[in-house]
Amino acid sequence: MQAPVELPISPRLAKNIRRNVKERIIELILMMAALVAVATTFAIVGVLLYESLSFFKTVSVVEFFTDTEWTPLFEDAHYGIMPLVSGTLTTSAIALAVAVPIGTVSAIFLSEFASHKTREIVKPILELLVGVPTVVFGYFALFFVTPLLQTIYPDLPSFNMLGAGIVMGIMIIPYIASLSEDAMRAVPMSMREGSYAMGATRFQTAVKVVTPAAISGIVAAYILAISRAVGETMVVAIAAGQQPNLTFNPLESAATITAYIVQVAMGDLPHGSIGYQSIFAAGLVLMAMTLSFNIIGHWVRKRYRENY
Amino acid sequence: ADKIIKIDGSSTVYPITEAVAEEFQRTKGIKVTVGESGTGGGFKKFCRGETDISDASRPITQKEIDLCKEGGVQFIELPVAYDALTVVVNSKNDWVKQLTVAELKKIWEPNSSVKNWKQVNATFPDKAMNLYGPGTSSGTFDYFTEAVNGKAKASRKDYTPSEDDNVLVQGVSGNVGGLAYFGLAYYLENTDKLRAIPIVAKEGGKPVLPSEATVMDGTYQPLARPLFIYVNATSAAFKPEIKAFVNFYLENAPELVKEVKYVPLPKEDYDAVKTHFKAMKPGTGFNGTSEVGIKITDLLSRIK
Amino acid sequence: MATITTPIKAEARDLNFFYSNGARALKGISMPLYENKITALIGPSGCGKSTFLRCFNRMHDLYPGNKYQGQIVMHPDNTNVLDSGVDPIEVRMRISMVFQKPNPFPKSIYENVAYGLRVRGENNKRIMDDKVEEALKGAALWNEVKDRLHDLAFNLSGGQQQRLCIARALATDPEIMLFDEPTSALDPIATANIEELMVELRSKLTILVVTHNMQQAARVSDYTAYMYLGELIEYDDTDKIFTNPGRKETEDYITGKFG
Amino acid sequence: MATITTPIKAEARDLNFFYSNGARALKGISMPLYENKITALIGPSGCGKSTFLRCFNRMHDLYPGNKYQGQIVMHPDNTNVLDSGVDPIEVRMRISMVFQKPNPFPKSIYENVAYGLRVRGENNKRIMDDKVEEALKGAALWNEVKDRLHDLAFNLSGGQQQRLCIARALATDPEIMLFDEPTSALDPIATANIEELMVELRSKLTILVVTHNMQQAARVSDYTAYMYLGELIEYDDTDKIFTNPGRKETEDYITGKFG
Amino acid sequence: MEHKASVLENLGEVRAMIKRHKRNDTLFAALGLLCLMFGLLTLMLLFWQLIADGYPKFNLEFLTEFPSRRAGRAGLLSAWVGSLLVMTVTFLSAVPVGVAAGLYLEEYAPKNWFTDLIEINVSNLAGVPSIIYGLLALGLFVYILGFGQSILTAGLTLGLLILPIVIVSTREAIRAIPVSIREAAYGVGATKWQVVYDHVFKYSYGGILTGVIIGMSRALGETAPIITIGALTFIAFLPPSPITSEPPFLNFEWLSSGFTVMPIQMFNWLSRPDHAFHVNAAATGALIIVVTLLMNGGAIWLRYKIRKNIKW
Ligand SMILES: Nc1ncnc2c1ncn2[C@@H]1O[C@H](COP(=O)(O)OP(=O)(O)OP(=O)(O)O)[C@@H](O)[C@H]1O
Ligand SMILES: Nc1ncnc2c1ncn2[C@@H]1O[C@H](COP(=O)(O)OP(=O)(O)OP(=O)(O)O)[C@@H](O)[C@H]1O
Ligand SMILES: [Mg+2]
Ligand SMILES: [Mg+2]
Ligand SMILES: O=P([O-])([O-])[O-]
Repeated sequence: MQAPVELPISPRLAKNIRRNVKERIIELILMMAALVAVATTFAIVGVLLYESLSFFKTVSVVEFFTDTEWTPLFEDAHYGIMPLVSGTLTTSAIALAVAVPIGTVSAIFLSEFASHKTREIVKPILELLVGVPTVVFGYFALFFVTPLLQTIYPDLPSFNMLGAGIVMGIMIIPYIASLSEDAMRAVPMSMREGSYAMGATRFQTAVKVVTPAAISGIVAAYILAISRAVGETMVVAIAAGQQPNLTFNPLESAATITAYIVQVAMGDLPHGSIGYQSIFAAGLVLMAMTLSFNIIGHWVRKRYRENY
Repeated sequence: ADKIIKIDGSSTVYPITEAVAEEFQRTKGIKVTVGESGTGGGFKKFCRGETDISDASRPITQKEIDLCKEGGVQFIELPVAYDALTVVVNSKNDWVKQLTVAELKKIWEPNSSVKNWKQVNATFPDKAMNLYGPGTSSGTFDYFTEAVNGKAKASRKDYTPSEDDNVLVQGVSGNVGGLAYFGLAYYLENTDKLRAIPIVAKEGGKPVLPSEATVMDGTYQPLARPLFIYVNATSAAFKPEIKAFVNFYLENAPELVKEVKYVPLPKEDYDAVKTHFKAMKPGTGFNGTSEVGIKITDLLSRIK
Repeated sequence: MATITTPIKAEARDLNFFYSNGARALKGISMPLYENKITALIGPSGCGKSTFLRCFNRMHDLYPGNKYQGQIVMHPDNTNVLDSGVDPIEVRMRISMVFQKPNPFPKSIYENVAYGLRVRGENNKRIMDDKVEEALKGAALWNEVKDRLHDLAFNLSGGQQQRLCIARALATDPEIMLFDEPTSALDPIATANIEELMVELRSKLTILVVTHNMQQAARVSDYTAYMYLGELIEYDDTDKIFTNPGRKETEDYITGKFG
Repeated sequence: MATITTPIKAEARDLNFFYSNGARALKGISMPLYENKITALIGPSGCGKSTFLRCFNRMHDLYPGNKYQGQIVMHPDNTNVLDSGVDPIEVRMRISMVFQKPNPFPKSIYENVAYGLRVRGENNKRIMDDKVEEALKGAALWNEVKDRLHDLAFNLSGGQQQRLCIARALATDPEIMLFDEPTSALDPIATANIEELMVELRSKLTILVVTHNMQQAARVSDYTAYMYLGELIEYDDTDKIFTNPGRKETEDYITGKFG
Repeated sequence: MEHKASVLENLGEVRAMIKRHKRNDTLFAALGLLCLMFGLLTLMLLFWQLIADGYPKFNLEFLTEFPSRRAGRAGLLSAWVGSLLVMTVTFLSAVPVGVAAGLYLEEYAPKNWFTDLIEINVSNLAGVPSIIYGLLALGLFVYILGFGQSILTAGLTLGLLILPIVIVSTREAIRAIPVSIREAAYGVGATKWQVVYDHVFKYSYGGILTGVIIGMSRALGETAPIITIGALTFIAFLPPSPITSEPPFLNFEWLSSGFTVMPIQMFNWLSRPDHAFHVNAAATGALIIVVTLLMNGGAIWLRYKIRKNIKW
């Protein structure tokens, strides 16, 4: 056979320019759509940074992180973000303390114990919890859970982090349950068969084999749930109280970053004032917190992706 | 485009304006929006020309007058009702029979260290005190701090602030040691959960409960206050719907103010306000400072 | 070697292929496809049969990073279809493909067959009807489906689905048809049907078929190529390969000593 | 036929099996497993080899709706392991299984082997260490892993993983071991290792192995059963099956005429 | 062989142990059920409370009346119409962009840093708290772009909020389509766009729709971002009608109109001193949940139907 030489291209096989151009244009349009996501991120970061920069012209970064009072709207203003951060972290911690055990156990139950049918029915219903407007949960915390708690702690103020945190926990149960269940479902059947074949029971298989195998997915679910809790607004705004309070005591009332933002937004928005800028500075901190949780979550999932 | 009357401002005045707006839309078919950003928040928008009318639970301040000047906004100041700023406690609180202004000051002054009822008055029990009050963009806050602490906006900061008065109601009603202050109407709607405290204006004086009568006869001091609407003068002059709305407001105020549980002005005062509006006299009778216990007719006559 | 009188429809010339991970899956393969003949590719799993087949219609272009080296020349154009100036779409319009697992679209039987025409901008209902009928007849499926052309294709049996895929490929009058283990997912009866069909189709076009069933290669093909580890070990008349292979490796494979 | 002197470890008696969709995957199978012998199951894909194998340790119980009919009797105790009164967990403690694809747990090598003991409530470290070592030696893996017992099992090669799975199954001293195509995912060298291992294990226990590599069946097994479409076509000494099968179907399959 | 008989000899012991282990099974199953029920029962309790409280307002007038200072007369008209219009903008902005972005990422995007950047962005946006979208809207739409506190602003804000949901569900739906279908289409000479539109998009349509519905039901209940743009107002009128009687029959003034939406109206009523309004709020909450349930139910049904119909 002859050695390959460059051959001319017959017109029947040559590139169809019109078709190729059309294809490129379509691709470009689709790409623009994908870029909206990037643009949104940039816009968010841009807006937050822009207003925060004006804010930090008035307030030093050191004061921002070390002052223990947050009273930007009062005559004698203090700009220490820590009281808001402590409120945010405390409510989130309570939420997780509720949601992690219940969510995980629910996930194990759904994935390993429930029949296929139960799972098909229950999982979507559980997901409905995610769709309930958070305002409703807020009032549920204020009018139902807190009074209930007050029968245990009579001195509990009507706005407190405990009630808000518990309800927020209830809200994120489905989130953890659903994501963890997905992770457990992804564990191949062969792994379970291996365990059952050794004479293990369901519980042993679930706890000793399936859960460890799915652990990175489960941990990622926890982390994403933290980020949800940290960013949740209406429940804490309504039920946790709106008084910035540097405390980690769940029985006290305190403001979270999100609650502060809506509280200011509900009042007035004197564009350009320090008060206006302060919600962006608070927003920036919130964004940084959730972003780092999200990144850690993704990292965990990627880094420890199960290689079965 | 459709004509829309835009109103924002005080959450105290909101129920009155809302009632007027509702009736006005029902009878005249012109659209009205009413926000409740608080007196301060309302003025910010008003002075930028974003709204036609601003509700206020205190007179306009010098700062705001300057802002309006900057924004080229002239305003007409119209008192529309009285309110009694009410100090409330939980209905299970059986120890407070009255509070003097001095005691209120002790509680609310900047850097107040009062955290327990005992600290206010030795006869009170050793019970934690939880404070609730309006937020900083609220006219009620300004008025109360002026009347009690002697300086507008001077207040302690470690209390639960909210522009939403119902949050305050909720706070006190769920807390035996709670204390809050807000407009009379919010108290009257919640008498089952809250108890209003009679206020002693001067040491040795008589304790007075807030009510229509004590406001009208001037004995509920220093916490009785007039409520206002501020109308954009240009709008009033050139937009017939604004003029119609304000006239409708003043015409129906006596009835509607009562309905929403505020205290109407005496009839002759409403007549004076109507005349004042007809004359379209811009400006304020307060000169940018707050005054406690002033008469409406005096006020109007100050504006030239 | 094949008689020189049979015209060549296409030929690979020193063809190398690299997957995006850098793996060299084809090593200098040169081989003709004779017109109106069936050429079979055999060899153990992973030897590169599918890889080779998919070079012909530039299927590898779908996945970025893959690299061709060498030529596949198509006649009578005398054009190297791997040339970067060649439009893979045009290539695929002339060289169609049938896959290992039947892969009909979740559309009606009719629409499955008509799709290749629609893609070419054909919209005339009359022409379309004719072509669809012709293709289904060509794929020996017409009688079974003519009364339910608008049924979902998924409702057909596996063998019928595969014939539908052949009809789909036929509808656009391709010059070459590539089959990648077209019967490995089918039962014996369906397999026999497809084999028969391939033999019939030979009169109309040129066929390249990958199979790992040696009996199949022996039954249907005119020429057979034995590949191993990306190399073409032996290419010859099918009869020769199966009765008197030239290479020891081929013999070992054919007699089942290995693989 | 086998000499009657060899004791029977287990036997299927008129066994039928129905998947939850109603498909009858096994049709009246009766067959012995002789003690300390290797029995191989061969047959074309889908004939029910795995289905049959998985009846022995009640693996089908994991999926609701599956139904057994008939008996699998285990000796010397004469227990019908399919009896609804028999706990499948108890059965699985006596009959262990090695799967087609190595499926180690995402744990250390040590913990993988120790798993069966832990499941049985064993917690004594000394006993555990001994048993793990013994099992790993039994699976001819000890020398390769003794210095990294606490490494993740996933870091082993495919063949090592499969031997680990065998060690895991050995650690609990089963009476019967089931292998479902244990080498189909492995390369030739690993395959040879496993085959050797199976032959060694025979002295300790009874083995049932599914394979579709006939050479493998011929190499390792003492008895061979040929299945087709859920039926047991022929069961006999492996030598006999491969040199002089009793049935035409078996012969066709073994000579590669079919399948 | 000595060790062989171990299980048989200790059969009694083994059985006792299995029984013990199985008790753990049962205990855990009970615990799991309890945990599951905890979430479900809470939802039901909440729903029941809202229904019981809002019961007096379950009538048609509630939907045909404007808000009013009199609780008994107050209705949801402006709120549900507002929600509908805002949702329309949300749908029209998020769906085309989200689907196109999903198609791009799944079918077109080459593997490089640029695509990674987009991917990271999408997954991060999915985790950004809704209040942050409110701040974005406040800074960008309300002030910089000057859209004011309008339906357009709210709709776009919620559109951005659900964009990641639409993108992710589009991608998931697309991924369910086997490569073999794409190869089949390419095999007969289809261009990339023909493959993407005729097959990838058309077959994943149902899955995309599920994601869209779930996103929309999330948007329907969002409160915080709407409050942040400052739309907490008394609105007792409807925005200008989008359809007019004269040509061109379409009118876009409604986009710049002020508005209220159901969760905001609910919030507003809850902040009233008069308890009669809390009945209205409860009824609104129940209504939102019912609509959410219906939407989610629809999505689940759709998902179920798709799974049943198409088995690749
Ligand atoms: N996408 C890919 N990326 C990298 N390597 C690949 C890819 N696809 C196949 N290969 C490798 O290329 C070699 C040839 O594969 P190919 O699929 O052509 O074999 P085959 O002969 O068709 O085998 P089979 O009979 O199993 O289909 C194999 O070693 C395979 O592992
Ligand atoms: N879970 C199941 N539900 C229904 N039918 C099944 C199921 N698993 C297998 N089958 C069917 O039962 C029959 C026997 O399957 P089985 O897996 O036992 O075959 P096999 O001989 O092991 O084949 P292979 O060599 O491919 O592993 C097949 O027809 C198969 O389609
Ligand atoms: Mg192949
Ligand atoms: Mg099998
Ligand atoms: O809302 P205010 O009436 O307190 O300004």
